[in-house]
Amino acid sequence: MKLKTILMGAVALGAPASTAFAQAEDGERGRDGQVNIIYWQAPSIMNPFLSGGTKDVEAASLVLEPLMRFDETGELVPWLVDEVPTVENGGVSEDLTSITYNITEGLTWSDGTPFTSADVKFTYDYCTAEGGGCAQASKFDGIESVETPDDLTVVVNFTAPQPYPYSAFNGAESPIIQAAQFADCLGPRAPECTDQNFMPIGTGPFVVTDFRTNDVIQLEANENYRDASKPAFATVTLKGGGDATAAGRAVMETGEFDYAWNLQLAPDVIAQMEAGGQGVPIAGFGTLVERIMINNTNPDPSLPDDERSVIRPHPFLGDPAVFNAMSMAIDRPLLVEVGYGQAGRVTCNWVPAPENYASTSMSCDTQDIEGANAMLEEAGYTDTNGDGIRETPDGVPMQILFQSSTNAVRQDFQALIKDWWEQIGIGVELRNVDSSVFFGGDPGSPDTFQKFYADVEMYANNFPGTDPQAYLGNGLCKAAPTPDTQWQGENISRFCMEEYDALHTELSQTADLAERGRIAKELNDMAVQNGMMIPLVDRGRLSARSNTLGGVILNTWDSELWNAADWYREGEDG
Amino acid sequence: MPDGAQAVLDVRGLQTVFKVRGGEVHAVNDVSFDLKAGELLGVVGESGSGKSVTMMSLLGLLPSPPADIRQGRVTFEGKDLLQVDPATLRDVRGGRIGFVFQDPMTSLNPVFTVGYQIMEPLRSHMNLSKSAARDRAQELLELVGIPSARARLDDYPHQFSGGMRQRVMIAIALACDPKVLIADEPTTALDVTIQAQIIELMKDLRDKLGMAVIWITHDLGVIAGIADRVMVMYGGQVVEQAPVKELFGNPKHPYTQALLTTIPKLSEERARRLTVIEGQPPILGEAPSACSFRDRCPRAIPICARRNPPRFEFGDRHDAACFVAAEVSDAG
Amino acid sequence: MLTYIIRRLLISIPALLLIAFVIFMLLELAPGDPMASMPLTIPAEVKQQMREALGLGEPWWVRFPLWLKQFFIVEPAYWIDSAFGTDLAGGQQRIISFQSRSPVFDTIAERMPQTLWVVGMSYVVGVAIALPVGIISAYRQYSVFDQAGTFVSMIGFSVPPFFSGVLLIVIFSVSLGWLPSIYDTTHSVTDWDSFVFQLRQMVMPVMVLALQTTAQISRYMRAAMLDNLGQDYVRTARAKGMSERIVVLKHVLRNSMIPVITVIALGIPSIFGGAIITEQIFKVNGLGQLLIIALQGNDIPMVMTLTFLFAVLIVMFNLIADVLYGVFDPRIRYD
Amino acid sequence: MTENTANPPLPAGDPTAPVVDRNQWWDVWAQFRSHKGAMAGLIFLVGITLFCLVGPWLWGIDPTTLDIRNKDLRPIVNALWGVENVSWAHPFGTDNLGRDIMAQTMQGGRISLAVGWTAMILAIVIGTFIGVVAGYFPRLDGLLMRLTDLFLALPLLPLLLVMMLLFRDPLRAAFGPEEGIFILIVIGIGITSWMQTARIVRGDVLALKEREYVLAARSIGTPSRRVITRHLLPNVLSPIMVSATLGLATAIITESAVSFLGLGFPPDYPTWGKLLADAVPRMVSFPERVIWPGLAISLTVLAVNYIGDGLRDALDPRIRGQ
Amino acid sequence: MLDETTPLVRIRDLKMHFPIYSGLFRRQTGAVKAVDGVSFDIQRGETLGLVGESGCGKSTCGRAVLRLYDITGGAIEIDGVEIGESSQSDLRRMRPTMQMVFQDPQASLNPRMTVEAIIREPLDEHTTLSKAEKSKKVLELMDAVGLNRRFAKRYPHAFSGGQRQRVGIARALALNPKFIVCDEPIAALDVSIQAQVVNLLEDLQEEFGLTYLFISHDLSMVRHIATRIAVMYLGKVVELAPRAPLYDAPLHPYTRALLSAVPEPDPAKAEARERIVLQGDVPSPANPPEGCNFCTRCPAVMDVCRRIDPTFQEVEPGRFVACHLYEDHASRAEKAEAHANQQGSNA
Repeated sequence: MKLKTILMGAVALGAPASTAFAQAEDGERGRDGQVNIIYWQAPSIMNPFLSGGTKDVEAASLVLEPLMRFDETGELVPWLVDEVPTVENGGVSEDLTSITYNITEGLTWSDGTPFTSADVKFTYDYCTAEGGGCAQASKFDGIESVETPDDLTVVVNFTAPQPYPYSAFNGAESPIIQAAQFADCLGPRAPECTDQNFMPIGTGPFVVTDFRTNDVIQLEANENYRDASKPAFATVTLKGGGDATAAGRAVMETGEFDYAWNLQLAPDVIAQMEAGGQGVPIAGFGTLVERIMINNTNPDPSLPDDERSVIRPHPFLGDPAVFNAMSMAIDRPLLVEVGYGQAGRVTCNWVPAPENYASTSMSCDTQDIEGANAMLEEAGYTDTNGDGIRETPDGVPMQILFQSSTNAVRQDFQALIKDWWEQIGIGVELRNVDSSVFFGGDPGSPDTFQKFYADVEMYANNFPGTDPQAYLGNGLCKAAPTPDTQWQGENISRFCMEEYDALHTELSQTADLAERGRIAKELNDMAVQNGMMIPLVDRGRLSARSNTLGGVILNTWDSELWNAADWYREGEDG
Repeated sequence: MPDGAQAVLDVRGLQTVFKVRGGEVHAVNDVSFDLKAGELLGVVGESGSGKSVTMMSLLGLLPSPPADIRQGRVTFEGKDLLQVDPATLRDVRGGRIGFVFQDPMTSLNPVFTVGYQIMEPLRSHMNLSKSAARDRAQELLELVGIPSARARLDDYPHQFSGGMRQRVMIAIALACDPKVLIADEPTTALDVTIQAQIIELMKDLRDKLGMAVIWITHDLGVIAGIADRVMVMYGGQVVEQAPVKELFGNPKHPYTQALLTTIPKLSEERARRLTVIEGQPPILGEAPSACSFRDRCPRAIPICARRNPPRFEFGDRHDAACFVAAEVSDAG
Repeated sequence: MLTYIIRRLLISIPALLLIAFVIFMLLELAPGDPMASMPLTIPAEVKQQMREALGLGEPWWVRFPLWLKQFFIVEPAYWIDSAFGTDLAGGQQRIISFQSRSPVFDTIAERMPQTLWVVGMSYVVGVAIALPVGIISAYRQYSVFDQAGTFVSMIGFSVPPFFSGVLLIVIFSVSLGWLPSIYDTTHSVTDWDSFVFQLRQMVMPVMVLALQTTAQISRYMRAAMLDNLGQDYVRTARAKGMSERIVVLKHVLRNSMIPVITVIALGIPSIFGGAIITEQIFKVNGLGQLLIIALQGNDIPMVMTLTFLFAVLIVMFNLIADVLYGVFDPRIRYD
Repeated sequence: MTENTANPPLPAGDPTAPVVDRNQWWDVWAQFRSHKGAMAGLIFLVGITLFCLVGPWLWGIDPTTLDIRNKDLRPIVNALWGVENVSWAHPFGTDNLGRDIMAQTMQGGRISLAVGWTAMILAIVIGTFIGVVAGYFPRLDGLLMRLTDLFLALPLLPLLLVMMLLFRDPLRAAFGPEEGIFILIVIGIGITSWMQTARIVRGDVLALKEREYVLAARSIGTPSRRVITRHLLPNVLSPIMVSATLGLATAIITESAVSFLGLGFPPDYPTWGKLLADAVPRMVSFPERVIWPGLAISLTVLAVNYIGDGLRDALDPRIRGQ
Repeated sequence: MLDETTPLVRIRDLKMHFPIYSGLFRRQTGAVKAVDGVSFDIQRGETLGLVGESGCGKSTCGRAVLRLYDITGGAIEIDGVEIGESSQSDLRRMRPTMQMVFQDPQASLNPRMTVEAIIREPLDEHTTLSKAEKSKKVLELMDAVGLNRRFAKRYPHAFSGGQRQRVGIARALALNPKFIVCDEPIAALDVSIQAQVVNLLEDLQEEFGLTYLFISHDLSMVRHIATRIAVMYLGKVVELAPRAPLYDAPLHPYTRALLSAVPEPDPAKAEARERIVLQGDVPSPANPPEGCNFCTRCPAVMDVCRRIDPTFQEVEPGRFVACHLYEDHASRAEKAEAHANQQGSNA
């Protein structure tokens, strides 16, 4: 199987990184000319604080950099600072209420001015300014103040102890912007600063020369980049638009592009493209889990908004016999084979990684239709009218609406799962919604995954960085989207358990890593076993690079372009 | 009358067939006639009698398919127009033989100026320069009696009235001093007062320019006023041919006779009933093997149903295709 | 003629206002929210503030006239300012895209070149092929050429571009490697080589689109030619001894072009509307793709502006078509 | 030669028996039959319609049945390239989830054709109604033609999106998920494609209105209602039928484009457009999966177009007369 | 029942103007005066010929008389009923009395209806006969106009021009009308067929006691069929007289010119004839000349003609003419004065 080699390749690329770096360090900046990157979702803005879209965040990461990044293993690595502040090295205060960053000396912005702690503080001010609509505002939650004792020191003070103090200023979603450039763009004026938002000044390896929204971004090497031999490429073209198939084809079959982002394609399609010989797929695993969310409320369209999506329980999906049977009926290995191949693996967990937090208590590798049928039968769900669909003891037919976003692999999954569920006597109606609408969070649309006007829905979600505390917070009662919150909220299932809430509070007060791991695993199991979701596949991120593009290290914890400074052109034989 | 003058146009045995779905229409059958220099030949017949088709066949103006000229010889200036190459035929058309059509409303190209349309044949047949052609066009418009001719050269056909348009058509036909002018029902679409104007004009022009004219019409009144000689057509054939006075005074063919009596005359006392030719014109499905008028003929005899009558001579340039008139015995 | 044009222009004003209103209300009815692409982590009240900042808090009867003012007064003012260095606009609020936060018209202007290059060129190519095909098909009605032309143009009409486009890519980009599969919108023509490159990257999208244009226009051309070939004046031209070439290419063509030119003119707005699917397949990121992305992102100002611009063009080219009719057909004199 | 060549030959046989003229539709049919392309098109259209209507009933395999262990079967290709052990259980092969492609093509055809026909009929009905009313009643003409312009200026996609969002749930509740979407798509296509018909019909009605037989009907005292139904409608039938064939083709194409953009039917509800769009990414590996729906769409549209061409000729008395 | 001596049709000052709109706001800027103040009577059983050149308004006049148009002004009285102002629904009840035969037998028959259906249409609209009765009536009508009953189920395209015109006549006869407007019924027919149709019309008139308004441009044919003749020029009747005096001694210069322009189908007489060839074209009815409409082409034009429109008056019993040549001096002077006053007041 070719895909095996991809993974091997990816791992292999990670391992001899030092040689790659060595090779890259040899030459002058800009020696390798042009690199072409294709994102099938076109970036619309270069300011991650004004857009939550991955495409925008990643495009911006070529220019804007955070203080620290997550590397390909999910570990924090210092980027603009000297070292990762910890309690051990005194960077984090013992009471977990403040963290101190020491900025590396001599850093400059691409316009040549020095990078100082004032810029970091400004970034905080910018995102927390009234009316600015900062998309990353939650990263700055709990921060009391940001102090700048001197040009190279930043102290972040928290209102309460923070066991995980790294969410602000770290990772691609929270980079540092230049105070001088954005000074006039605070608050409500933020969206109007077109030049700033399209051509931000950064510390990264590249600077924007031409930005065409939703189309193409052209960049050139940052003359003031801290490493004189980097980046190896003089110019970058980041093309957007089209579809994943075309992007994969452009890298692996026609060789027009060097790097294609996030190819959500069936394994046989990827394999076919790889046969084109111009490039290879690369994959890496993170915390992304494809799952089926179970609606804990009653989505009957005849009910008013409040009752429909919040208050009234679902007529049968709340019964463990039902959701367990539904889970048992699913042949997860087959799903992996059909949808992701080697870029996916079976998972029974909400939090599949990192190892410290990944539960191992559950197993769901094998499909058991008979068992599921028996379980339903036993719980009193029988087909009383002989139409092939079971009824609940109160006579409600077990007919469900199963929605997902529009995506070839998801539609295949929907078809397969529908087939299996119908074998256990649950009638399924499928619906697919365009992803921009589905994930849009638009309170006006009935089709968002948050409104969840369906019985079950399938999508994937993950968390940035390596700490699952906030992610596990998605299971809290108060996080349920309701009409009162403009349908905003992360607890899509409206899952609500007092025990869970209590345990989560405990997690947020625990600093010990092992203990945090234990609690997190318990939370994970609690949510899955009580009908919040049916996890399906732990999805790897699959991208593609040209055979001649060296230095690529696929990183699922940060921007895929996190180390674009290290990219270089390999010889034709490479 | 230029009796004995040389024939400028000589047509022999012309046969034209239209192919239609499920068969053929024999529109013109064995038509022969000649035209002397300076002569005005009137051709009379009802619609479908083949008079227009005959004239268009002469110059290859029928679209083919469906038209197919099966047989015949058309001698003009020593050449057989049915055999010559297309380029020569084009030179004859418009250059040596002019054509005026029935409907002046549709026969002029609506998107070109009148001047352009007159100059077009001048430039291609006579190789005149643009300004010379323009001068000549102006002359022609003056000739056909269009006031302020120079200015009107730049007008479009729709800016002219029907009579004026027909004058323009005549000017185009006369552009290259043709030897023969064929006028296909030139006044049918016009009002009587305008028709009178055009008839007067044509008479003048013929006298002035001395060309031979073929005038096709269904109106015996028009013919009587201007023609030297008349040819009557029926069912795709020539049934009678005679000098004009002879024809009107002494018609031989029953069809001609009937035709002359059916028309109410302005100057005669009103009859209680009009004379009527009963029945309908024939269908020209196949080559005739009998007299095509026999079904409507009050004097038909058995032989008329068996043979197609040839043209019998009745004295001075007068012939008619009728057994009865020729007093052929019914024995055959 | 002038009165006619002025009159038509006057009539189009209420028509356009009505169209603008209908489009506005359509989008109003559509449950769209510009905050759609914002992550869930943004607190609801912040989103509400952002919504108000975008002017969404007001009822439609406030926003519609405001929008009209922006479209008809402010935007042209900015345009004049940038062209002549004046300062008419005086820093008034322009129409801002919800997605990119940049002025909508700037984005549209940015997209115009590739749309014109590809879709416009395909229209030109399509028409250039269609006219001779239509002429020959009509002149040789029911000939082999006519039959083949009919067949090919119908194929062009019946094959969806998302199929023919990908097929071309598979053949010419993947298998043969002759042509690029992805259109480079930043490419600028400076010398011969870059011109050749531009041609190469245009070939496939242009052909896919031109096939459809050709299919339609050649049918119109054929029908118009057939109509005119049977007219009396054709016989007159032949009787004047004109060669077939002049008869067909001058007399008949000139008349046949009258209806065809209006059809061509009426088709021009579709250039600006872009060819959504073809643009998507070849990544031409023109106006069509802009519309789709804006629709998906609930970028109401962008959708509104694009669709209305499109409506303006349709109305305008309707007028142009009528005027052209008058110009090419001397029989038609308005007034 | 002027007209009037058509004199009725006296029919042979019983001279007192009433002569029933060949209905002129018989003439139309005779002319139509002589158009080879149109006949081929008609035969194909009837064939494919039967294939889609009767096919599933005979074939008996449900298009949504998954048979994952038999996925990616391609008997035709295998047979062509000489691979042994070709299984003909699925003659067109199966897709990547083991669904029978022939059954899907049949089912997809049912929907695509149904969408095409209904949308076309809707467009024709609206277009004819507006066209006739505008042409016949001068008072309404200006208003209706402005309305036509308005619809011409309305973009299809935003309209469909908006309709989708506004009416999907009520329609789903009332008619079920597939039928609801079906109604939406049909209406969406229908109300954005009637304008050409309306314009053509209006033009023809304006011309016909001045014809003497309409005047004759008015001189008899026939009310407008019956003038329209008796004298105008039958005589604008030929342009209507021609635009109907074009409309059918356009509706099928539009549905496929809408499917391609992901706005169409539920994912397990195949249409030709969706089958084609789904197969495009695997075009190189499994070209036959593109070919079946692609051929079905193209040939149907081609057939319908040829039928339209044939009808145009057959309904044109000038051509028919030849 | 009205007494037999009152005219069946009485037209007074009939006007049919078609407005012309122009300018920016489509104001009415003028009118095509297709029929501009026409008056005549038609007695029961007679045929009034209406002649004139194309565009003179004779067809419009015929249609206006039957109220196929909403007329601009004037009175139309048919069989004692004033219909000038009637609504179309009231007119519907009057329709059986008055019928029309059209010019183009091809265009006046719906190509998609059988002959039977065409002839039956008036019966469907106005009678409550059973189907069988209607069929019987249709066949009788076909007999009456000389159409073979066997062809009842055929479509118009299968008939020749003359036969089609018979169908049109049968349709007009279906409701036993009293008055028929024949609008150029023979203009589109071949010479040999024209006579058939004219004879048929005459026979029917005799049989059913019909009254005709016979519109034609063919003066010879009108002379044959009409008892009295009205000559129209540019929307107005210029002369109205019984047949014999009109043809023998036309009064109006236009009538004279018109008659002299008719070709004489006898070469001997044709040569001898003195023809009056009118110069120029008919002016546009949208923009008629001032004074007498004919003044631009009249061979006997006088000064007064260019200023004053002559009145239509009876110069001899039964002979009406609108020409200054026949106005007595007194009335002319009076009019001139009135005209001058008018000019003066305008100035």
